[in-house]
Amino acid sequence: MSRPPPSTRDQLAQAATFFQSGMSLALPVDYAGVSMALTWPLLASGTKDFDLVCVPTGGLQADILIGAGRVRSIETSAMTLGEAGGAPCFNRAVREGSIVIRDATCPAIHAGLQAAQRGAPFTAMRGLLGTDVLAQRNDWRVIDNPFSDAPDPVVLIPAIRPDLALFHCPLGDRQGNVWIGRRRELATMAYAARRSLVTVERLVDDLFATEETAAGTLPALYVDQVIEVPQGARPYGLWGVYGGDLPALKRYAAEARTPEGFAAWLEEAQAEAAGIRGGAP
Amino acid sequence: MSRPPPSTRDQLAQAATFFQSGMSLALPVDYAGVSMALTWPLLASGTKDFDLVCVPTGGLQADILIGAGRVRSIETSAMTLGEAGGAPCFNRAVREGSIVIRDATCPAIHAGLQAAQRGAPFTAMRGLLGTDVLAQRNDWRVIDNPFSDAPDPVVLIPAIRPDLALFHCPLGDRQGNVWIGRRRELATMAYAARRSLVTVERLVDDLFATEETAAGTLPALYVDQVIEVPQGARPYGLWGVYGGDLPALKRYAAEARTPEGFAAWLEEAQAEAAGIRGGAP
Amino acid sequence: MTEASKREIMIATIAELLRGVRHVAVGAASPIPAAGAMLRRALAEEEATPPVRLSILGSVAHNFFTNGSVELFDCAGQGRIDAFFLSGGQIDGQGNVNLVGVGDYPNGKVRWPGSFGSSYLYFVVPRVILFREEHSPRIFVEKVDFISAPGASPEGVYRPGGPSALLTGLGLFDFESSRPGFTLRSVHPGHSLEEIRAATGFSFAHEPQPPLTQAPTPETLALLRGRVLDELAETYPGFAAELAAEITTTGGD
Amino acid sequence: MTEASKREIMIATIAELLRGVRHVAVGAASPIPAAGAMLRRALAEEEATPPVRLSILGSVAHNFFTNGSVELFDCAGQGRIDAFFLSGGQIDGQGNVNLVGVGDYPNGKVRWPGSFGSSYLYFVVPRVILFREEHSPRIFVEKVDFISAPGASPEGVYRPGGPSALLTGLGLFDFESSRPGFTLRSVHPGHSLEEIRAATGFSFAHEPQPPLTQAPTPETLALLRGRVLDELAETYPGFAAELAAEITTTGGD
Repeated sequence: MSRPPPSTRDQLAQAATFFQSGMSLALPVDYAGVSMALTWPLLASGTKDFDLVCVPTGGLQADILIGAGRVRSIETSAMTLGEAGGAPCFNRAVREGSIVIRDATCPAIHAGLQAAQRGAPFTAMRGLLGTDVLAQRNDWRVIDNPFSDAPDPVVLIPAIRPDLALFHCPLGDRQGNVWIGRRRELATMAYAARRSLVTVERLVDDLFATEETAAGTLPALYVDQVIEVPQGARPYGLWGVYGGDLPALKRYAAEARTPEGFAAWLEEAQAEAAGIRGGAP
Repeated sequence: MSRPPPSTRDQLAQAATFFQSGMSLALPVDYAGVSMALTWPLLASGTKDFDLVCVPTGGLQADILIGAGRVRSIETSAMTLGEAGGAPCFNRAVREGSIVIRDATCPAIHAGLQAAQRGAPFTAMRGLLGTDVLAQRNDWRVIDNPFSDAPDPVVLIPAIRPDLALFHCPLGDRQGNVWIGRRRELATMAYAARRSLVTVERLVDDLFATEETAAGTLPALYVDQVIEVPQGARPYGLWGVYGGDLPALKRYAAEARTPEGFAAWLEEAQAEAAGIRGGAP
Repeated sequence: MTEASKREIMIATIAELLRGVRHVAVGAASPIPAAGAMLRRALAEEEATPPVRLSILGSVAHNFFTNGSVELFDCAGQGRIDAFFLSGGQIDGQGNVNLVGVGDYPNGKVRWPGSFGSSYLYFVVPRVILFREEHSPRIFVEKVDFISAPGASPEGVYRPGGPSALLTGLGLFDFESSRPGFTLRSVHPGHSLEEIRAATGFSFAHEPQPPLTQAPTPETLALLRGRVLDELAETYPGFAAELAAEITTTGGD
Repeated sequence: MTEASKREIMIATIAELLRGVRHVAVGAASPIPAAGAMLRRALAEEEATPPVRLSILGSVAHNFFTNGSVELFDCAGQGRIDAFFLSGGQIDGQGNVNLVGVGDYPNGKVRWPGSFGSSYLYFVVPRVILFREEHSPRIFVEKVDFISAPGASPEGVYRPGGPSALLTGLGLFDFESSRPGFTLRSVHPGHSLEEIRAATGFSFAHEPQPPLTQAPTPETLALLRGRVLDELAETYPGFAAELAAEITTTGGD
């Protein structure tokens, strides 16, 4: 990773004003724009007791936050490091009962965020009946479809309104617009969240300059701050831009298997992020 | 308008296989890609008893179909020719009671289509309580929000699943993908509808060639046929491509004020569309 | 500088009503509200208060929505739109708005386009400004024939939004949702309480001698005739030309 | 041509199970199902039957979704996905799938990633193929510890979809939702009913002498080793290389 210019480092430090203990944080799926770069200022801020909402599944970033003891609860459809295996800190925390887990299913998380996007208190979805996912969610409801003459149970999912959405995407512009391309779940996250903090690979002049780029743009209206951080998703990849660093993920998976190993990994990663050594965490 | 090449004409004629009496038809708002070009083969097919769904408001195309006696019912948030005034055939049909009108409000139509998009039987929305819009819709329901401790009435909107969506957009490609850009209601219409028939300004090779164009593309999966019809929205404009022809709309508004005037206008327009004379209807 | 025209007074009044908003949405066919919103945006810059975002619906150039026509409603539902304008074929003393028609629904004697998004936006946008230049008893009725959007809602109904004011060619009213009803706040120059009473089909509260609607300060008027007129000309060339002509010929009406 | 390997038989079996589908979705980490779907697509072309669309989730090159990760679920909800593959940490005799963990929820002794979209897709995709290469009593249990997705639903539950078959490294089962339960349809070459019985924690119906799983015809095998292997190499280079090595060295396992 090229060392970020001072302005980026300053901006990342400033981003700390967004972080508060007890916040709910929306984080994207591993291939769709995780802002790994924001992990370090988030940890550095000392804030904790986060309620994570993984959109719709979680990976390295969520696992680090759990390992660092910052997470109170997590709503997710899965936690995994993909080809690198299970999420070690998550698995440990679940076994130890040190976090509250709200198991969901992908479309339920999307549905909850979309309800928030529309300003609706809840929405309906098919499926889920007879699952232990539903049985364990006392914050979901089942009603009889009022449009059906025959009995027809339907699950209602309440709106999910995160306090802050964190993500990374390919482009931002001087007006604060960001280009998400086909990853429209990033827009849904931003619509649903009270605030959004976004890192981008690079800044361009104006994403509304053509209808082609406007079509994949999330307007500045939903973006509270944009920070240019090249390679900001590493060691994850960025969809359509660069691939992931599987060896780095495997190394994490191996080291974080114990609390001590995780602590050592984290110390090194934070040091690297702070620019004390070269290279990316 | 440049005379369409024979292949376009043949394709428009073939499009007739999509049309059946008693279908529900989803039509876009006037500035967002009305396929005026499909109006003529639709009329020529002799099909009727359409249930129109205007997304979310209707204009010239819906008014012509009503004037031609093809419409059984219309669900819409408004019917207007914009700066050219009210929709004359619609207004006449409402006064005469010859069509069923389902007055809605824009976000309710979007909500119904989005419920169909998600495969959900219904969805919730705020607003509407105490309106005559709600009072007149016996196909909508009000329930008490099951997530609230205090009484909290909420309106439920059933999924809207049109049989056929008709629209026009800037680009199509050889694989049947179409580029809708920012007009994402066109995607929602296509997702929600059983079939979609789309005209485009021009055909390009591959809309998935770059992530920039992919971002604004509706995949072929949702598009049953694409027909290249340059200027296919005329006399309407096409958002971001060309402006509308206000004098033509005003001429329609004036002539269609009487059934006889409408009949004369229609005959002329159909003759022009059939290529008997030059120029656009 | 010539005196403010009646339209300029309305535009400046709208800019005043929009004080403090962060995001205002305006319909494509609403040049006076758009001008008021542009003036508020310019004033916010002058006053170094938080910037004002303006979305003109249906405009390609002044529209930063990228999620189709649903985005306005979603955005309002998220609480991201502070102010919006609504007109009506009928508006009654309870703040109810009718955009559907006159007579028995559905086959009444007059049919208007329809409710558009009013049945939702009136509920969720905190500051809805009712605007109708024509002021007559045909429009301002005791009771609307069809409620597209109700002025007030009973307790228990989710209602973060609603009408805040009514601006016409004759005067400016406040809306009080607790009554619910209108109070005449001011009368535009050249008009009178009696004239407004005669032109209004509903009763409204008022002081015995309501003040005149405040004319813009010379600074505000200069901003309106300079920067705002230029901005306006991009989207509403016809209206901007009319406004410019008024200024140079009569300095008012 | 060398004989079909066990993996090739599984791939060909999947292609057979997918006969008639128009659109099949496959997870990014599922090379055998992806290969089966690619073979079905190639066969459909050869047989001049309607084209087969294949969506590989998470792939940039083989993914024609443009509405983010929600589109798969929306698409399935619309009835536009005919077949999908599901695996499980545990699968029981009623077709219930557990992707969450072993022991008492939530703090059991083994935690797997989670249910992903299974709690929805299992309900709405008409032909869900359960696929797990490893076949052991640890996986195929009498009763799952956690139901991520139920094999069958009571009457009145909206359920256009569900499991249609279970394919493992030992054999192929049909699922009957009316019972609900599995019937062994065939045993893969080199394995036996007794072996499958011993490796399966639930009881299942079967003929006294279940047939062997059909090996692909030479034409199908040629297609798999030619065009399909090339296509596979683009998305799953490691797996394609393994498969190619099997073919050239042993012609089977």
